[in-house]
Amino acid sequence: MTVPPKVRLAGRRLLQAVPALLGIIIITFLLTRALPGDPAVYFAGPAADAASIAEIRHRLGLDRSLPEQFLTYVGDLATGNLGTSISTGQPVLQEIITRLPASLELTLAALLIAVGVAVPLGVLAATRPDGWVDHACRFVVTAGVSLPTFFTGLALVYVFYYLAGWAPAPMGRLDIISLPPEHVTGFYLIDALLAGDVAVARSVLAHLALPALTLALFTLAPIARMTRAAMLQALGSEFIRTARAAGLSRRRILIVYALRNALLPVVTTLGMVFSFALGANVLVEKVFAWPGIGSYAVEALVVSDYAAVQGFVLTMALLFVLLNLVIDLTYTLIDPRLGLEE
Amino acid sequence: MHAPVPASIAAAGPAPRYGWLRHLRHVVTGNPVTGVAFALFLLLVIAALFGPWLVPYDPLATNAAAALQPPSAAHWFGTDQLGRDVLSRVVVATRLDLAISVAAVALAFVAGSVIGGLAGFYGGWIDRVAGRCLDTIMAFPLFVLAMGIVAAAGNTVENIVYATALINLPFYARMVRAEVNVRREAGFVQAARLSGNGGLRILAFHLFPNALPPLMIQVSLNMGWAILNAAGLSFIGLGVRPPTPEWGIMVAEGANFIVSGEWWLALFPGAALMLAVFTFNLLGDGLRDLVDPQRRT
Amino acid sequence: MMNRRDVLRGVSAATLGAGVLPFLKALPAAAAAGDTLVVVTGTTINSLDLHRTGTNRPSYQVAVNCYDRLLTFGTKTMPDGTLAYDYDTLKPELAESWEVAPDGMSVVFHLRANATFWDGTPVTAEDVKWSLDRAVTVGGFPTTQMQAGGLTEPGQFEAVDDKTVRIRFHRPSKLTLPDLAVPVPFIINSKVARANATADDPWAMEYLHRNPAGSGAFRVERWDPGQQLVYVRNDGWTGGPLPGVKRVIIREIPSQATRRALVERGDIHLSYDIPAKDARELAAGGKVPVVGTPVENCLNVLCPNLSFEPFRDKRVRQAIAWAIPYEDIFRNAGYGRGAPMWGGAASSDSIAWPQPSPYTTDYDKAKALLSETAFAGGFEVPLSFDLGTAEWGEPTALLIQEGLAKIGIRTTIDKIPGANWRTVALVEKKLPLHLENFGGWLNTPDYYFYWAYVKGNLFNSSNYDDDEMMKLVDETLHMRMDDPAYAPKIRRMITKAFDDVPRIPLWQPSFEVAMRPDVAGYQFWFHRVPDVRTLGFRQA
Amino acid sequence: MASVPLLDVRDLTVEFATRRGTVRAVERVSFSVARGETVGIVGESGSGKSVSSYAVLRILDRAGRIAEGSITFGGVALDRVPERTMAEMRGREISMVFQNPRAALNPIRPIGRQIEDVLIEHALAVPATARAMAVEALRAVRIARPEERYHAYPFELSGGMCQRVVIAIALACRPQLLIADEPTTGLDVTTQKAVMDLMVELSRERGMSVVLITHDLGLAAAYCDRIVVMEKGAVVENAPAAEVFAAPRHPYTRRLLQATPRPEAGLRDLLPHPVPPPRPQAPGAPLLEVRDLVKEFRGRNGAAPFRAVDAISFTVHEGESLGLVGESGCGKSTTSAMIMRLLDPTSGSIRFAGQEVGTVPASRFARHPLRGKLQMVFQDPTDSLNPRWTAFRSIADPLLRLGGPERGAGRGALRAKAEELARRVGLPTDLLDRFPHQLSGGQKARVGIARAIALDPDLVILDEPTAALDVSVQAVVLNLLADLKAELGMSYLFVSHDLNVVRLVCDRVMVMRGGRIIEEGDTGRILHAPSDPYTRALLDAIPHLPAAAAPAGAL
Repeated sequence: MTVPPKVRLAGRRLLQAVPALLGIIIITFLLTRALPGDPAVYFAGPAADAASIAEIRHRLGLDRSLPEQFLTYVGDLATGNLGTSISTGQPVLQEIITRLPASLELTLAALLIAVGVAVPLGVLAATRPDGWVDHACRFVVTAGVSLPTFFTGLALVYVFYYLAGWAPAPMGRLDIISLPPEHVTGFYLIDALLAGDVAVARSVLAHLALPALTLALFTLAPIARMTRAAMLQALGSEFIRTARAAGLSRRRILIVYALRNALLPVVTTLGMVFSFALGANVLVEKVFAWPGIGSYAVEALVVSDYAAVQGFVLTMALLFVLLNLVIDLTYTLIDPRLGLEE
Repeated sequence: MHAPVPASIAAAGPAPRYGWLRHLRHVVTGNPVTGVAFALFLLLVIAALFGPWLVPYDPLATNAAAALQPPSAAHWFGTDQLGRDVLSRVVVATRLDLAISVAAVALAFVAGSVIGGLAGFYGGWIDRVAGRCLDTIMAFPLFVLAMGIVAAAGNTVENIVYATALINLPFYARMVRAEVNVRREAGFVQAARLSGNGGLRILAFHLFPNALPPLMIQVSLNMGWAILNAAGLSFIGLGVRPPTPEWGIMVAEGANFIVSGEWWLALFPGAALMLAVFTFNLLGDGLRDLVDPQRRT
Repeated sequence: MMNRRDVLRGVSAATLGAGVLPFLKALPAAAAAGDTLVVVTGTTINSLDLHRTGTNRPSYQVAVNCYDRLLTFGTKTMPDGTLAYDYDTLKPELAESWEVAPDGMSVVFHLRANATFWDGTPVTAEDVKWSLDRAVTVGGFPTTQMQAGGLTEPGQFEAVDDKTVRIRFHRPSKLTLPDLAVPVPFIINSKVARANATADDPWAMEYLHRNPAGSGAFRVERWDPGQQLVYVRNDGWTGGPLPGVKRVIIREIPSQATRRALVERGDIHLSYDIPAKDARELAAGGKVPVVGTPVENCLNVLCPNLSFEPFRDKRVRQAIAWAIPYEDIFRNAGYGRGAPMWGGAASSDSIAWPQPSPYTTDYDKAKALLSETAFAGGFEVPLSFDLGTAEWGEPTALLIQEGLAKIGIRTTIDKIPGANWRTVALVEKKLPLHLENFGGWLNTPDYYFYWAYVKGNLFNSSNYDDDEMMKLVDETLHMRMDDPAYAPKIRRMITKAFDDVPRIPLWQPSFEVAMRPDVAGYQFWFHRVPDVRTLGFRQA
Repeated sequence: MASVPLLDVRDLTVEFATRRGTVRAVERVSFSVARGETVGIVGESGSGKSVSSYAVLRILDRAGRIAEGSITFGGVALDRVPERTMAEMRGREISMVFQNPRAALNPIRPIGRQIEDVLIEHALAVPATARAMAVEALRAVRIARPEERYHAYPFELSGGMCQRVVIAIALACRPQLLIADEPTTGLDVTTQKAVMDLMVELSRERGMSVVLITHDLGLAAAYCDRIVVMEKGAVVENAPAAEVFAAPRHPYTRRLLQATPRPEAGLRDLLPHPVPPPRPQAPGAPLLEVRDLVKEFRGRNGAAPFRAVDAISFTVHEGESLGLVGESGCGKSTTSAMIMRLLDPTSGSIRFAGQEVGTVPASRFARHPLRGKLQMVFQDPTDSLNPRWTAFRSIADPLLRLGGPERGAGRGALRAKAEELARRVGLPTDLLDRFPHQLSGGQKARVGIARAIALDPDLVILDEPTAALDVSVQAVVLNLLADLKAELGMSYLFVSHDLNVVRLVCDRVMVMRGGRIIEEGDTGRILHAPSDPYTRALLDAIPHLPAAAAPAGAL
C-alpha cells in the first residue's frame, strides 16, 4: 500500500461525509420551503399589490416547481453562489464569511474555558469517586446545564454590567470607540495581538468574557461527566495496576496513563458539545448582540429568509464535517490502534 | 477499582430474592444523591398531577390592578404584567413541561431504539443507511434544527415535541446501535439462536434490554434538554401559545424584565425549570440502577 | 492620527463594509467624547437604498439622513415641549422655492444654487428628474408610495433648466406636495449612479444598495450589516442647519433588555423605539429623559374579519367592541403611553383622526347585542397577532381573550411570526380576528381610510367592503382640506367606521425614545426611523 | 535456609468495605520467601491468593485495607512505610506481572516508552539513556528486533509477546522479588511454557525471588520450590513443593491434587469420592458427517481472503465423544459455529441425522426442525447467560421456543420441567430465580448445560466448557457431562485447547492447526504416540504434576 493507513482513514471519513452532506442539502432545501410566509410578499415590501408580488415571485423563481427550484439551487451551490439574504441585503456567502469568525471565536473561547474547568474537575472527581468533591462537582456542573443560556446570559449581564459595572456593555465584540483589528484570522483577539494592539485585545477579551462564560457554564456538564466516567474506567483498567505495581508516580499514572486513555471519549464528547454550543450560541448571541451567524440565522428564520437559512445550515454542516474529521484525526493521533485495524 | 474484589465477596452469601419495590428502595437509599433526586421527582409529579388544585389563584386570570407586584404574602412569587399570580402559573406549568419532555423523550427513545437496534443487529446496508441519516441529523446544530422544524411546521406543542424528539433521536439510535453491536456475537445471543429465537426476537428480548442501563442516563439527560429546548424556542418566539403557562416562555418573557427590576418574573419559573432539569439529570444514575439487575445484590 | 483620519475621509464609498478601515484602530478619543453620538435600535438595516426591492423599514433612515428631497416638513413643538415634524408646514430642502401653477396642474421647483453632492458636483434638475423617474419606475413600495401622491410616470417630471424642475399632475391633489417630502423621492447623484448602472440594472440598484450617492447631511462611513451603521457629517450640506455632531453610530442591539440597560447606564446616547413599559418606568425614574409622541394617523386596532361568518353581522362586531377591557389594555399593554381611543362622544363633530370611538367596556350591552344575533351562545375563534409586535400584542390579546370570554366568545391565541404575518394577515387577509397597527405617513383621515377601509387595499385586513365608504374615500382623498365638502364627508366616514366597526380602535400608540440627559434636538417623525440630522449635545 | 527471608508476611488480614459491611478476604495469612526462592501460591478463585500479593505491594483497591499483620521485605516493614517510600519500592525492589498481558499494558503508549517510564521513575536512567536501556530490557526478554519493537503498540504484538513486555517492565529495574499473578492464564500452552521458562531463567540469572500465583497445580509443581496452598482466605498448607505433592497434609490440598487432570487418572479419579464409571456407549451410526468444510473470510482492503477452516472432514457417530483440540486461532471455534448453524460455510457439506443442514442459511435455522437436536455449551458461562434473565428464564427459553409439550402447557409445567433439568445438572432449584451475577461460576456452567440439554439434543458441542472454572468444579462438571451423555444418549464434539481435559471425556481426538486437521485418532494413541510434531509439542508443553503426587485412587 502506497497510501499510509492514516491518510486512507482520513480519506474514507471524508467520503463518508458526502451522503450526509447530500442529505443536509435536501433537508435544508425542504425545510426552508416549508417555512411559513412568502418571501415574495416580504420582498415586495409594504403597500405592494398582487401584480408586483407575482412579478417578484417570478423573479425569485418561486413560481417554478420544487424539483426545478432544487436543481437551480444545487446549480448555484456548485458555483459557490449561496444567494442574497433578504433581511440584510448582503450575499449570504459574504455574510457568513464575516460572521462565522465571531461565532467561532465565542464558541471556541467557551469550549476552552469549559475544558479548562471541566477536565480537571472530572479528573478530580474520578480520583475520589463518591467523595464530597465528586458530589460537589456533579452538583455544580449539573446546575450549570440546568439553566437556559439566555437566562444565564441576562443574569450575568444584570449582575456584572448593570449592577456592578465590571463588564463592558453587551454590545458585540468591541467597544464603540474601538475599531476591529486588521483582518487576519477574523478572530479579533488573535488579530489584535498580531497587530500588537494591547488596548483592543483587552477590549475584545472583556467583551468575550461574559458570553463565553455563559456558554461555558452550559457545556461544563457533559465534558466533566464524560471525563469523570472515562477516567474512572481508565483508572480501573489493568494497565493502571501495572503502572502502579511498577512504582510510577501518581501524577504520571494520572496524566500519562489514565488521562491520555480517557481523552478518547472526551474528544468525542467535545464534538457533541461543540454542536450544542453552536446551537446555544443562537441564544447567547441574541443576548449579547454578538454579530455571529447564530443571531443571523434566527433573524433569517423569523423572516423566512431562504437563502440565509440555507447558507447558514450548510455552513454549519460543513463545519461539522470538518470538525468530525478533526476529531477523527485527533483520535488517530491519540489512539495508535485506529487506522490499522478495523 | 484496582484489584478485583474476590469472587467470594461478590457472589458470597445467599442472595435474597428482591422484589421490584425492594429494589427501588435499595436504589433510592443506596445513594444520597439518587434519594434526593427521586424525592424531587416525586414533588414534580405531584405538582404535575395535582397542580391545578393546589394553587391559590387561577393561573390564567388577569388582574390589571395588581400587575407586576413583587413577592408578598398574597402572591408568594409576585405577579406578572397582567397581574397573574406567578406561583400559580409556575406550579400549573409543571404538567405541560413534564408532558413535553416525557413525550419528546419517549418518542425519541422508541424511534431511536428501533432504528439503532436494527442497524446494530443486522449491520450491512441497514446500518449504513441509518448511519448516514443519523449523521445528517447530527450535522445540524441541534437547537437550530429544532428551531427550523418548529418555524416551518408552526409553533404548537406537538411540533415542539416532534422537533425535540427528532434532534434527540440520533443519541438513542447510536447508543442502542453500539450496545447491540457489541453484544451481537455474545455467548448468550448465540445461545438464544440455539434455543430457536429468530433475529427480531433476539434483538427485542435479549439484546435491547441489555442496552437499557446506559440508555437510562441518556433519558434523564434528554428530559432536561427537552425542557431547555422548549425554553429556548420560547425565547425566540417559537414556544407554546399564550396564555398557557409554561416555564420556558415565562423565563423568556421574564428575562426582559430583569433589567427593569422585576426579577421575580424570570427567577421563579427559572428556578422551577432549573429544579426540573437538575432533578432529571441527577435521576440518571438512579434510573440506571433501577433497570440494571446486576445492581440487585 | 491626522493621517489616519485623512485616509478615513478618503475611503471611497465603493469599499464600505467590514474591515474597510484597517489603519484606524480606534476613533480619535476627542471624537468619541464630544463629536460622536451613539444610537441603539433593535432592528436591522438591510440596504442603503430605499428604492431597492426588499429594503426594510429601518433602512429608510439612510434616505432621510444621507439624501435630500425637494421638500421637507417643518417642525412643531408639542404641548409637552417636545419636538415633532409638522405635517402642515412644508419647508425647502433641495428646492429653494416652488410655485404651483395657477391651474393647479403642475408645480415648478427652483433648486438651491449652491447645493452640491458629496463629490462636489452641483445638484442639477437632471439629477432630480432621474431620481423621481427611478422612484416611479422601479416598482414595489416606492412606486406605490409615489402613486399615493398622484405621481405615476416619468413623463410627469421635466428638467426645465439646470436648476428648475417642473412636475405635472394628472389631477390636483392635496397629497402630492406632502408626498414629495416623505423619504421616498430622494435625490440621487445621477452621474455617479449612471456610471455604475448596467444594461441589466439601469437604475444602479446593486451599486446604490451599498454605496449611497447623495447630497444629504451625512455620509455613510461604515456599514457592518447586522451590527452597525456609522454616519459622518457632510460639512458642505446646504439642505438645512449643519448637524451638531460629526459622527453618529447606529448600533443594532437585538435584546430589548440590553438596550434598556445601555441607556440607563449612559453608555449610549439614545435608544430608539423603546417599549411603552420602559418608557413609563424610565420617565418615572427621571434620570433618563424619555420623549413619547402619539403617532399621528396611527391606531392599535382589533380587526374582526368580515370574510368570516360571525363577523359579517355588524351587531357581533359591535358586541365585541363593547366587550373589550379598554382601560386594562391601555394600562397593562400600553402602560398608559399614547392616547385612549374609547369612550368618545356618541356623535362627534370633529374631523380629527384618530379620535375616540363611542365604545366603552359594557359587557351587558355586549351580551344584549350578541343575543340578538345568530351567535347568542357565543362561538370559538382564533385571535392572532404579529410576533414582531408581541410587546403590546400579547398582553392585549390576553386581555381581549378574557373580555370576550365574558360574553361567550372563546378565543385561542395565535402568535404569527413576522414573515408569515404580512402574507396571511395583509395579503391573503385570512385571519378571522387579529390585532393590527397601521399608521399612515400622510396625515389626513382620508389617507388612513383609503388604506384601511377600502376593499382590496393592503391594510384592510378586515375585508371591509362598503360602497358608501368607498365613495367617500374616493371623493375626499385628493380633495383640499379647506374644501367645504371635505369636513362633512369625513364626519360621515368616521361615523360610519364607528358604526360598522370593521376595525375596533384600542388606543393610539405613542412612539418612545429614551436618551441621555445631554442629548438635544430629538424630533419625532412620521416615518419612525431616526432622523439624526437634528441631534446634538446640550450646551453645558 | 536459616537466613532472614527476603519477604516475610505475618498474620496478614485484609478487609474490604462492601455495601453489606466489612468482609475479610484474607485472614491471618503467613508465608515467607527466601532470596532466590520461587514460591507458588496455589488456590482456587476466591482463595485470597491475589489479594495477599496486592497487599504486599499495597496496591489494593480503594475499598480494601490491611487490617492486621505485618509485611517485611528485606528488613523494611512494608505495611508501615509511607506511601512515598512504598512507591519507590514498587517496580524497583518488588515487581509484579499480571494475568491478561494485553490489558496490562497501556494500549496507546509504545511499549518502549512504557519501559522507559519505569526506568526514569526509579532514576535508573535519564531520558537520554533510557532508550538504550529499554531496548536492552526488551532484548533480555528475548524479543527479536528490539529496536523496532520499541515503537510497537501492545495491539501489534501477540499475547505471549505482550507478556514478555510486561515482564520486561517488571524486571527493568532488576527487582529482588517478582510476583507473578497467573502470568500465563489465557495464553496457549506452548506460549505458556515459553513465558514460564523465560521467567525462571531470568530469575535464576538475577538471583531473584519469585512468587507465582496460580490455580494450576501442574504449573506450580513444574516451577516452584515451595508451595503455599490457600483456601477461603487462609493458608492451609505451606511446604516444599516435593513434600506437598508427595504427601499433602491438608485435605483441601489433597482434594485439589485429586481434581487436577493428570495423565494416568481417569475421569472418575478426579472426584473426591468413588463413583461408578458411566455406562459405556457403543458408537452407533454416523450422526454428523462433515465433508470438505471451508470457511473463508473476506480480506480487508483487498488482501487475499483468509481461510479460517480449510477443507476439513470428519464424522461424529451416535453416542461418541469426539475431541477437537487446537490453540487459539486454529479454526476450531469457526468449525463449531458452522456445525451449530450459527455461521454459513463457504463450501462443503454438513450432514446431520441424515439431512444436509449446511445449505440451510444460519439466519433461518432457528425454525428448522433439527434446531433443538443440535445444541451447544459455551466456553464462558458468564458471557453465555443473558445478564438480565434469571436462571429459570434462560433454561426455559429453548422450551418456550422449540419445546414440544411444555410449550403450551403453561407456567406450571414449564417450571416443573426447568426444575427437573436443574436437578439433573445438579443445580439447587432455589437458585433458579437468581440472576447470573448472583451465581458462582460452577452454577452458571450448570445453567448453561441445563439449557443445552433442555431439548434432548442428539449432538452437543462443548466449547471449552470448563476453561473458566476452578479445577475442583471442572472435575465435577466434566463428570456431570459424561453422566448426562450416557443418560441421554447424546454425542459430544468437545472443543478444547487442553489435551489433558479432552482425554478424560473423549474417545477420539482431532488436532487442528491453521484451519486443517493435522492428526486424528483414538485418544490413547494420540496421547502416547503422536505422529505429528505439533501434537507432540502440545503435549510436552502441558505442565504435569509430579508422578508421585498422584493420590492413588480415593483416599
